[in-house]
This record gives sequence, C-alpha cells and structure tokens, in this order.
Amino acid sequence: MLKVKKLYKHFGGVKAVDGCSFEVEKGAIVALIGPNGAGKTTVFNLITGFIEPDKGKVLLYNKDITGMAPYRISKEGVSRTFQIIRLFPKMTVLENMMLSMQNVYENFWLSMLPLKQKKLHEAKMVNDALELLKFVDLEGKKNALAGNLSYGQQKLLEMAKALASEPELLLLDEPASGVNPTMLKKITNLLKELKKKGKTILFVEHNMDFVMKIADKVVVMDGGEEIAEGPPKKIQKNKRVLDAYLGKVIKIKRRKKK
Amino acid sequence: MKNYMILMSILLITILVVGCAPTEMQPAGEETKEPIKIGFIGPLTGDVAPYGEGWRDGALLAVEEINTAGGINGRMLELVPEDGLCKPKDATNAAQKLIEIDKVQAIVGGFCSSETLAVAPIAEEAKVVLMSPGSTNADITESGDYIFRACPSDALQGEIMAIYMYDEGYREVAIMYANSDYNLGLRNVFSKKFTELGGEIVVEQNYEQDAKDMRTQITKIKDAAPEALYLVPYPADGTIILVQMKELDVDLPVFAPESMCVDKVLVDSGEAAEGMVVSTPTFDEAAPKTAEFLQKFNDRFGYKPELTSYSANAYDVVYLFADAMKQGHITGTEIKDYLYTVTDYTGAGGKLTIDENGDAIKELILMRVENGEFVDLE
Amino acid sequence: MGIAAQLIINGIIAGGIYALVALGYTMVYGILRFINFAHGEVFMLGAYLGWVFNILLGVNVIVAGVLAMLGCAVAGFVIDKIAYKPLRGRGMLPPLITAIGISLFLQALAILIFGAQIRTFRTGEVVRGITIPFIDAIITKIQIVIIIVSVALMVALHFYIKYTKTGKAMRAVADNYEVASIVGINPNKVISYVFIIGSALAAAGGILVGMEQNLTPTMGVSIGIKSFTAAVVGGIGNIYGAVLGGFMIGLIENIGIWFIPSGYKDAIAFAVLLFFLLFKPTGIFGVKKGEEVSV
Amino acid sequence: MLEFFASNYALNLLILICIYVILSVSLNLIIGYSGMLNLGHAAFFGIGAYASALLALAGYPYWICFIAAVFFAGLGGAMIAYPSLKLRGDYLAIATLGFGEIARAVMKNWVSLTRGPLGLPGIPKISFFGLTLTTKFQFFIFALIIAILVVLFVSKIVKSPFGRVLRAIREDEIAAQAIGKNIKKYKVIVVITGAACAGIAGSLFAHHITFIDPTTFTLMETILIVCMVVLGGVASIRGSVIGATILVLLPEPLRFLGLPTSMAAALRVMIYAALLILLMIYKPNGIFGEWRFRHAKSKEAL
Repeated sequence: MLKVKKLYKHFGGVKAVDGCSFEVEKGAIVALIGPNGAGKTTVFNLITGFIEPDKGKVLLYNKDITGMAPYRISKEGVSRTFQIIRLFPKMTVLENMMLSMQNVYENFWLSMLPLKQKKLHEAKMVNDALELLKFVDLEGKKNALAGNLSYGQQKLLEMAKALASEPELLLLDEPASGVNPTMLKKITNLLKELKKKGKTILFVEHNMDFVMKIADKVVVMDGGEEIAEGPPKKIQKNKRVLDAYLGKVIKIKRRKKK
Repeated sequence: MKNYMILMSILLITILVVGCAPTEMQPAGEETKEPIKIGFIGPLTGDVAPYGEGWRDGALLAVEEINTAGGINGRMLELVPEDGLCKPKDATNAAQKLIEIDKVQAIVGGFCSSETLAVAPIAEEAKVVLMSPGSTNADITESGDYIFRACPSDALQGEIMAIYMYDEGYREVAIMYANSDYNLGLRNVFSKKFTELGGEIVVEQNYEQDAKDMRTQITKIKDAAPEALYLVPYPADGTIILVQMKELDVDLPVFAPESMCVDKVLVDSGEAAEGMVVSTPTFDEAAPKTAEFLQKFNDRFGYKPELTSYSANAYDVVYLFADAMKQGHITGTEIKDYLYTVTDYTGAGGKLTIDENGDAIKELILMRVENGEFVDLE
Repeated sequence: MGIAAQLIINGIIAGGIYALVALGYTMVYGILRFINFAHGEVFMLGAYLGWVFNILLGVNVIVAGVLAMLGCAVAGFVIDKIAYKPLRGRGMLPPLITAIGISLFLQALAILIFGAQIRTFRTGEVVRGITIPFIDAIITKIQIVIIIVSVALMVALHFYIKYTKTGKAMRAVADNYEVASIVGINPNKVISYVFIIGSALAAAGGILVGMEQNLTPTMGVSIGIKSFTAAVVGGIGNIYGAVLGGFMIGLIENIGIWFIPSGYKDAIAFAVLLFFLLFKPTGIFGVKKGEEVSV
Repeated sequence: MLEFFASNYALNLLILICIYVILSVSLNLIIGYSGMLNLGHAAFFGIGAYASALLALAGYPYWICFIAAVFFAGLGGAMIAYPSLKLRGDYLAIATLGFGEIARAVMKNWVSLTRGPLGLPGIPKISFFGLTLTTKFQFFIFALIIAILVVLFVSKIVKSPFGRVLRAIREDEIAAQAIGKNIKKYKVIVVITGAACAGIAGSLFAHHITFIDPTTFTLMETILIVCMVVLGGVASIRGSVIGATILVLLPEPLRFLGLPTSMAAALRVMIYAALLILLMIYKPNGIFGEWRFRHAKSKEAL
C-alpha cells in the first residue's frame, strides 16, 4: 500500500534521512522505531508532504505522492497526528471533528447557499462525529473547547480527528508517549479495534512493550536509514538493532602491565 | 438571524443618540441678542497646520476688532473655527456641523482646494456663503453661486509669470513644484501658457509636500542646465529648496508665485532668495492697511503668519461678511448678492474686486528680492 | 562623474539619518517583536527640544543636542512604562494601536506647545557647500557633521552592545526572552534601556535634520516610515542591519529618482521593502526567527 | 429630537458610519477571522472610490460604477494575495503597509488618470432604474441597505462551513493543512472578498462626498479602520459595527466642548488619542473580543 523508496533529506550538514526504504502492506500495523534523532518524525513529514525530500519516492497504491502539497496528500486518504498535539484549541471538540470530514459545502459559494442537502450533510457529520467520539469516549465533551481537555483526552481527540476523514492510511506520531497507564490501555484497545476493522496504521513510538503488543511489523531506523524490518519477535534479537539502541560493544584492549 | 438584525439596528440608534446628545440646539434667532456666528474651515492639525493656524488667527483678529468696535449693529460676531485637515471627509463634517448646528450663514474657508471643492456643493445646497481666502484651484470658479474666493485663481498667476519669463527671453525653463493641489494647479497653467508662447519645459521635478531633502531633484535640474526655474512650493519647502540650491552651487534665476512672497522666506533662507522674482496680488507689506494688519497681528498673537497674504485675505473676508451684515444682509443669499457688488475693496490683502462667478480679480504685480527685501518690478 | 557622486553623497546624508532612527525600531522590535510607531514622533520631539535649548535658551548647539537626547531618553522611558508595559504579552494589535495613539498625541502636543509654525535652527547666512576634490560633489559643513555624528553614534552603540554588561543583556533578551530572565537578567530593566538608547539616537537624528532643514510637528511621520523600512530591509532585530538598511534606503531613494519621476521617491523605499519581504523576509543580516514550519 | 436626525449633519455622520461599518467588517474578515494582519485596507477603499468616480464622471450609469469599484478593488486584493500567502504576522503587516503606500503614490502621480493631487470634483449623484438619490436622507437609506447587506454577507461567510475552515486556519495552519484544507485558496478568497467590500465602501464614499483626492486614502485611514476592528473586538462582527460607530462619532462631541479656539483642534486630537490609548490598556480584547491575536505560532503571546 505505502512504499517508501530511498528517501534522502539533509538539513545543511545533518543527514536527517539517508536513503530510507520500507513498505507498509494494506491492513497491517507497522511501528517505526529507533533512537532519538534517527529521522523517524522527518520520514513522517516527508510522507505527508510537509517537507520536500532531496531524493527518493513515496508511493501510495503505486501512485507517486512525493512532494505533493500536504492538503492533497491528506485528500488521497492519508491522515496523521503530531508529536506535539495540534488541535484547534479555541474551537469545540465537535467542530474539530467535523473539520476533518469531507465536506463539499466548505466551498465559498456552496457554503453560502441555504441548501437542504447542506443541512442534511451537516447533521450527518454531527452523527458521525458523535459516533467516533463515543468510540474514544469523549462524547460528553462534545461542546467543550478542545484547548480545555486534559492531555490524554486531547491525544484521543487527535486520533479520533484523524479517523474522522476515513483515511486509507493512519500515521500516528508517538500515540502512547506521555500518557498515564489507564489512558495507555484505552489507546491500546483503540488500536486493536482499528486493526480488527482492517485499518492500515504506521506509527512512531518509543514505548517498546506497546510496540511489541500492537505492531505486526517493525521497521527500525538509525542515523537516517532503516537498519532492520520484520516481525517484532525477530527484531528484538537483531544484533544491529541492539547496537543502535544499546550502543556498540567496544573491546577495550588492556595495556599489558609493565 | 432575524433577531440579530434587530439588535444591530437598535444598538446603532442608541449609540447615535448618546453620541450626539450634547449638541445644544442653536436657533437662528435674528432678533434675539445672540451673537451672529460665522464659520471657519481650515487645516488646524496635520501637515498643513503651519499655515492653517495663521489663517485662522487672521479671521479671529478681524472678529475681535469688529466686536470691540460695537459688533454688527450691537450684536456680537462669533467665529466658530473647525478643523478641515485639508481633507474632503473632515471638511464636509465640519461644514455640515457649522451649517446645521451653528446655523452659520457664511463660512471663511476652506483653505486647501480639496476642502473648498468638498464643501462647495454642501454650502450651495444650504444657501450658505463659502468664501475661501486661499484656494486657487481653477475648478472652484464654476463650483457654485455661493462660492467665492478672495485670492485670484491660479489661472491668472500662472499665465502672468509665463508671459513675463518669455518676454525676459527665457526659452528653456525648469519647473519644480510640491505634489499638492495648489502647486499642481499653478504648474499646469504655467506650462500650458509657456509652451503656447513657444518656450520649452526642459525638466520637471516634484516632491512630497512634507519632504525635507530635495537635493537630488535639484541635482537633476542642475544636470538639465535650464535657463531659469519656475518654483511652486509652500513657503517652508520653498525655503529649503532655495537653501539647498545655494549649497549645491545652483544659481538659476528663480521665479515663484505668491506662496514665496513672504518675509519669513527671506529671513529663513539667508541670502539664498536674492534676485528671486515673485508674482503676487497687490500685497505689498508697506501698504497702509496691510502694515497695520501685520502690526496688530503681531501684537495680538506674537508671531508673523507663514502665508501672510492669505491671513490678510481671511481678515478681509470677515470684514466683507461684517459689511454685508451691517447693511442688514443676514441670510446667506443676501450676503451672496452683496458680495457680487464688491469692487475695488481695499483691505489688508490689497485691492479686491469680485467677478461674476465669485472669483477675486486682483491686480497681480511682480516683485523682486533685492538685498533682503521685496521691491516692486515695472 | 560629478552628478553620480552628488547622488551618492545625497544618499549617504539621508542614509545617516535613517540609520540613526532605524536603530530605535530594530532594538525595540528585537526584544519585544513590536513596531514602535511612536518612534518617529520621538525623533520630532528631539528636534524641537534641541531647538528650544539652542535657539530659545541660547545654549551652545552641542550641549543643546545632548540635553535634547536626554529629554527624549526620558520621554522614551516614560512612554514605555505608561503605555507599553501594561500591554506586554497582550498579542500584537493592542500595542500597535497604543503606539499609534501616542504618535497622534505627541503630534498634537507639539502643535500646542511649539505652535504649528515652521521653526529652523539656521541663524547665520547660507554658505555655499564645499566641493569635495576630484569627485566634485558638493557637501556642506552641517552635512559633514551629520555623517560624522551618525557614524560616531553607531560605533558607540556597537561598543556599548558588544562590551558593556547591559549591552550583552540586551542581546540575550533579544535572542531569547524567557531564558534570559531565568539566567538572572531583568528583562524590564533591559527593555527600559532599549527605549532610552533608541529614543536618544532618534533625538540625535531629529536635531541633525532640524539643523539642516526645518522643524514641523509632523516631521516624524515620513522619516519614521522610511527608517522603519530600513530596519526591516537590514534585518529587523539586528543593529548592523539597521545601519546598513538606513544607508541602503538613502542611496536607493536618491539614485532611484534619477531614473523615475521624482513623485515616486517615497514609493521607491516601499518597493524595496516589498522586494525584501517577499524574497528575503529576514532582511540582509536578519536571522531566521522561528517562522518556518515547526512540525 | 427627530428634527435633529433629519439634519444633514447627523445624516452625514450616519452615512459615514455605514461606510466605515463596511470597511471595519470586511477588514475583520481578513484580520479577525483569518488571522492575516493587513495594513493596506485604505488602498482598496481608494481604488474603489477612484474606479467608481472616474466611470461616473465619464457618464456611465451607477450600477456599472459600483461593479467596477468592486472589481478593481478585488483586483487590488488579488495583487497582495501572493504576499498574504508567503508572509505571516508582522511581516505581512509591513508588506501590506508598503502596498498601501505604493497605491497612494500611484494615485497621486498618475496625473493623466486621476488628476493627481487635484482630485476628482463634481462626482455625480447615484441614480439607478430612474431613481436618483437627491437628498442626504435617500442616500443614507441606500447606504444603510448596502451596509446591512455587506454585514449579512460577511457574517454568513463566517458562520458557514467556509468560515469554520477560516477559523481553523487562523488557529493552526499546519493542522488545517494536515486535514486536507487548501489554505492558499481560502486565504486568497478572503483577501479578495475583503478588498472587494472595501471597494463598495469606496464607491459610496466617492458619491457621498462628491470630491475625492489622494489625501483621504493614507496609512492613517487604514489605522483608523484597524482601531475600529480592535476596539470592537477581533473576530466579532457586532464588535466591528460598534467599533466603527464609536470611532466615527467620538470626535464629534469633542467639537462642542467649547475649548479655547486657538487650541481646540489640537486638543481634540489629543483627547481622541488619549481615549484610544486608555481603551487599549483597559480593554485590549475590545468590547466583544473573544480571540486574541497572538504571534505566529509561539504558544504564549509575547
């Protein structure tokens, strides 16, 4: 479904992404892990078009979406969350949800006309939104301002928002980071549910046992390139992965005692 | 949506009532002993304030003199000055207030042509006399029966100087003017006449009225090496240009309209103004009425007005209004009819006759600056 | 050759003034990300104070200049404390409107106190400019003073910023307001210094223009917008950028109207401004200030 | 009291209020609802006025002049659309300020078209379908209707799904892009619509004052409109209507304070400026304000 081929992105001297390639099959949940500074979030931004790659290709169903404008990639069915939560703080939870839904009536002229279908569509969107909010049990908060929710609730809202546009591919940037255990369980169950629904998910995460529990496949990045790819069990024992995380084992030659 | 509309209009009305409530109603009351109000519109703040202040004080001086001399058949005269800011919007606001609230029948002003042209239709419609001591713009001539002025239209001044310069043998001339209505008006008339006579404008430079550094424009003129320069500034920027011309070693014969016929220019520009020829309505500061006016002005306000001839005109306009009212002409229409009969009125601003479309016919004379003084030419 | 040299000299003289005033804009913006619209009026106030001391009270011109600079420094300080301090952290628009309110207030105040008449420092007779040998451009004594004084003040500011404690504190606060306050620098004290120095420099510019040309209550308006453009072109927030921007605008303006009708003199400065904003928004020396996409 | 309302003085102010309501509501659409700090609004006001006046003087019927005013002002808006996309916050404010000054320089120097500083006197009265607005009262009714239509139009935009996306873009452009909103298209539409509305106000102004010249469309005019928006409250249509009403009426009572004649004008400006400063210090969010204009994307306002 999603093919990343030999992506390069250098910021001045820094080789953020250095020839990274991997694949995400349809319906699979793939984790993208690696030490800090491995270029995980940069890959995310390259895929979603916020940053232009120097070289390399991003293909969605073999359609080249490299360097397309973020809003057009989103329209292709790719939606994402951010490492630092990005909601519309001064707008209600419901509005946040409805904004993510496909709405032809957002066109300047159509939105002005008092069309019946528009009202129907608006009502339908509200229902779909409430359904999703129930799914992440934020239904009670629908009229609250997004900015007033707790951190965990905002995480859930951001995920629900990403789901609202019925995406083909869901990109989650550290969904489990900074959340208390009960919230973590909620998020884990949520992802399991999505897996059952056959959603394709690519997520970046540091929390290893969360990754091991959820991911079908794990892609490990270090120094801007992917060093290993495979099922979680295999990856745990992979030597290169351990070196990357735990650092290289260096033999220290002892000088012979005089 | 419907209640929102109602809310909005109610709010609009209540703010209005609050906003305008403190206006006391001022009935015209011919018989009652209330003072007769005449309006004044001129730039009292903003870029043109330096001149507006002098013009207002000229009118104020006349009103105070008339009142000390017993007023209009016993009724006192009151000047209501409003700030026109040399802008159409503010001038119309001021005019509406003067006409509707103060019920004035005659207004001294506007000064900038933009003020006069904006107020003219309002005054015409309300049958209130509008007499401008300083707007020379040619468009004012046909702007209405109730619209007069005490200064000649720039058509006259521009032509006279063009003819004089041509007769003096100048063929390749430069023009430098401030980029505002008075100056552009004079420039248009001058260049039309001068080219008609066969002369040629070799270079033209203009500048923003509040500019301070005209050195590059002067350098450009120097480069075109004209025989003479027709300079159309306001006094302040005119002084700077004369100074900067001297500093840049550009000694061209300079010709200018009445805006440079001002003592302050001579003082402030040191000897840089020497030899300058100026066209001006018969306004020589030595004339009895004019000298007396300047003396009284200085005693009362302690400064010499920038554009002295226009302050004197404002003074005369008030006296003309007073003369009309003394003969019982109180309403705007009566004052209007009286003004059309004015011929050879000698006031602080020199001899004045009003022609059939309200313009002032004033003989124009030429003066030259000789060792720091204006001296009559032929 | 003479004409080109003359244009360059004209540009440098005008540039000196723009640079002095631009420094005030850049220092305030560097720290508060706020365009001090009233700065032009401080320039005008400096000119009038200089005129009062020199002409009315007959004090020697240099002493008058210093007194005027002190006066404006106090004025700058007071303006900051009364009008800008309560609005710290209130977003961009309220301080912008307040600054405009102050600039209108000062203009009207000048008309009330000094009257609207045009004043000038010039007393003596106007003397011909001195011809600079072999490039035969003309410059007068006062203009030479303008260039010398403006460059001297800029150099003084450079040393002040580089080597004194408050100078370093200023750079720290400009770089990162929060971190500087944690490290023990009192940002409010630094902000007051910025307003004091910026206003004093603007006052110097005002006196120099007053000596060379004349004084009107609205003289601060057009000089203000031009100097502000210079600050942006040079790289808003960067001292050396303001100086370079000042001279650049001065030169481009004077050389520009050689080719296009002189009525567009002011428009040239804005065209340069638009060019820089679109293609190099950080200006020549400016540093990228967190504008790009921090995704 | 009623006789007072019929007086031209009051009607003149009412008409000015309608004109400035259109200007402040349209600017609020750009600044308040889309977060684009635009300091060039007076330029569109001027373009609309000149377009309408020039065509009216050339004898065209008023509805053509009206459409021309809207069209050319919108064209002006399109011209600053590019910088509005590329720049943010202060930089956008400075760029639009520059555009406004250049527009005024063109008005002042393109003498062959606009007669430069001489201005355009004698702009004919408005007449359409045989009906001519002769009295000030008729003109006021016409202006009021147009003002109400513009206010409804803008509030419709803001309350519609289109407006919802606008507010999202104002809150966080990155997030808006991430959910598939083409923010460039939205911004361009808003800038052009705002400019076109300013053109309408320009046309009304030209035919009301019957004389226009470059001195009216200065930076200070834009600042006046920005003050109306901020005073009324950013992102509040009601706020802009009230803000415009207050700032048009504010200087009027000052005329009647009986200040000593020599200082009256300067004192009036001082009181006006002092009120402005006090309002900003004690009511920085404006009367109806609910959204504070923050710096680019820094979390706290600096």
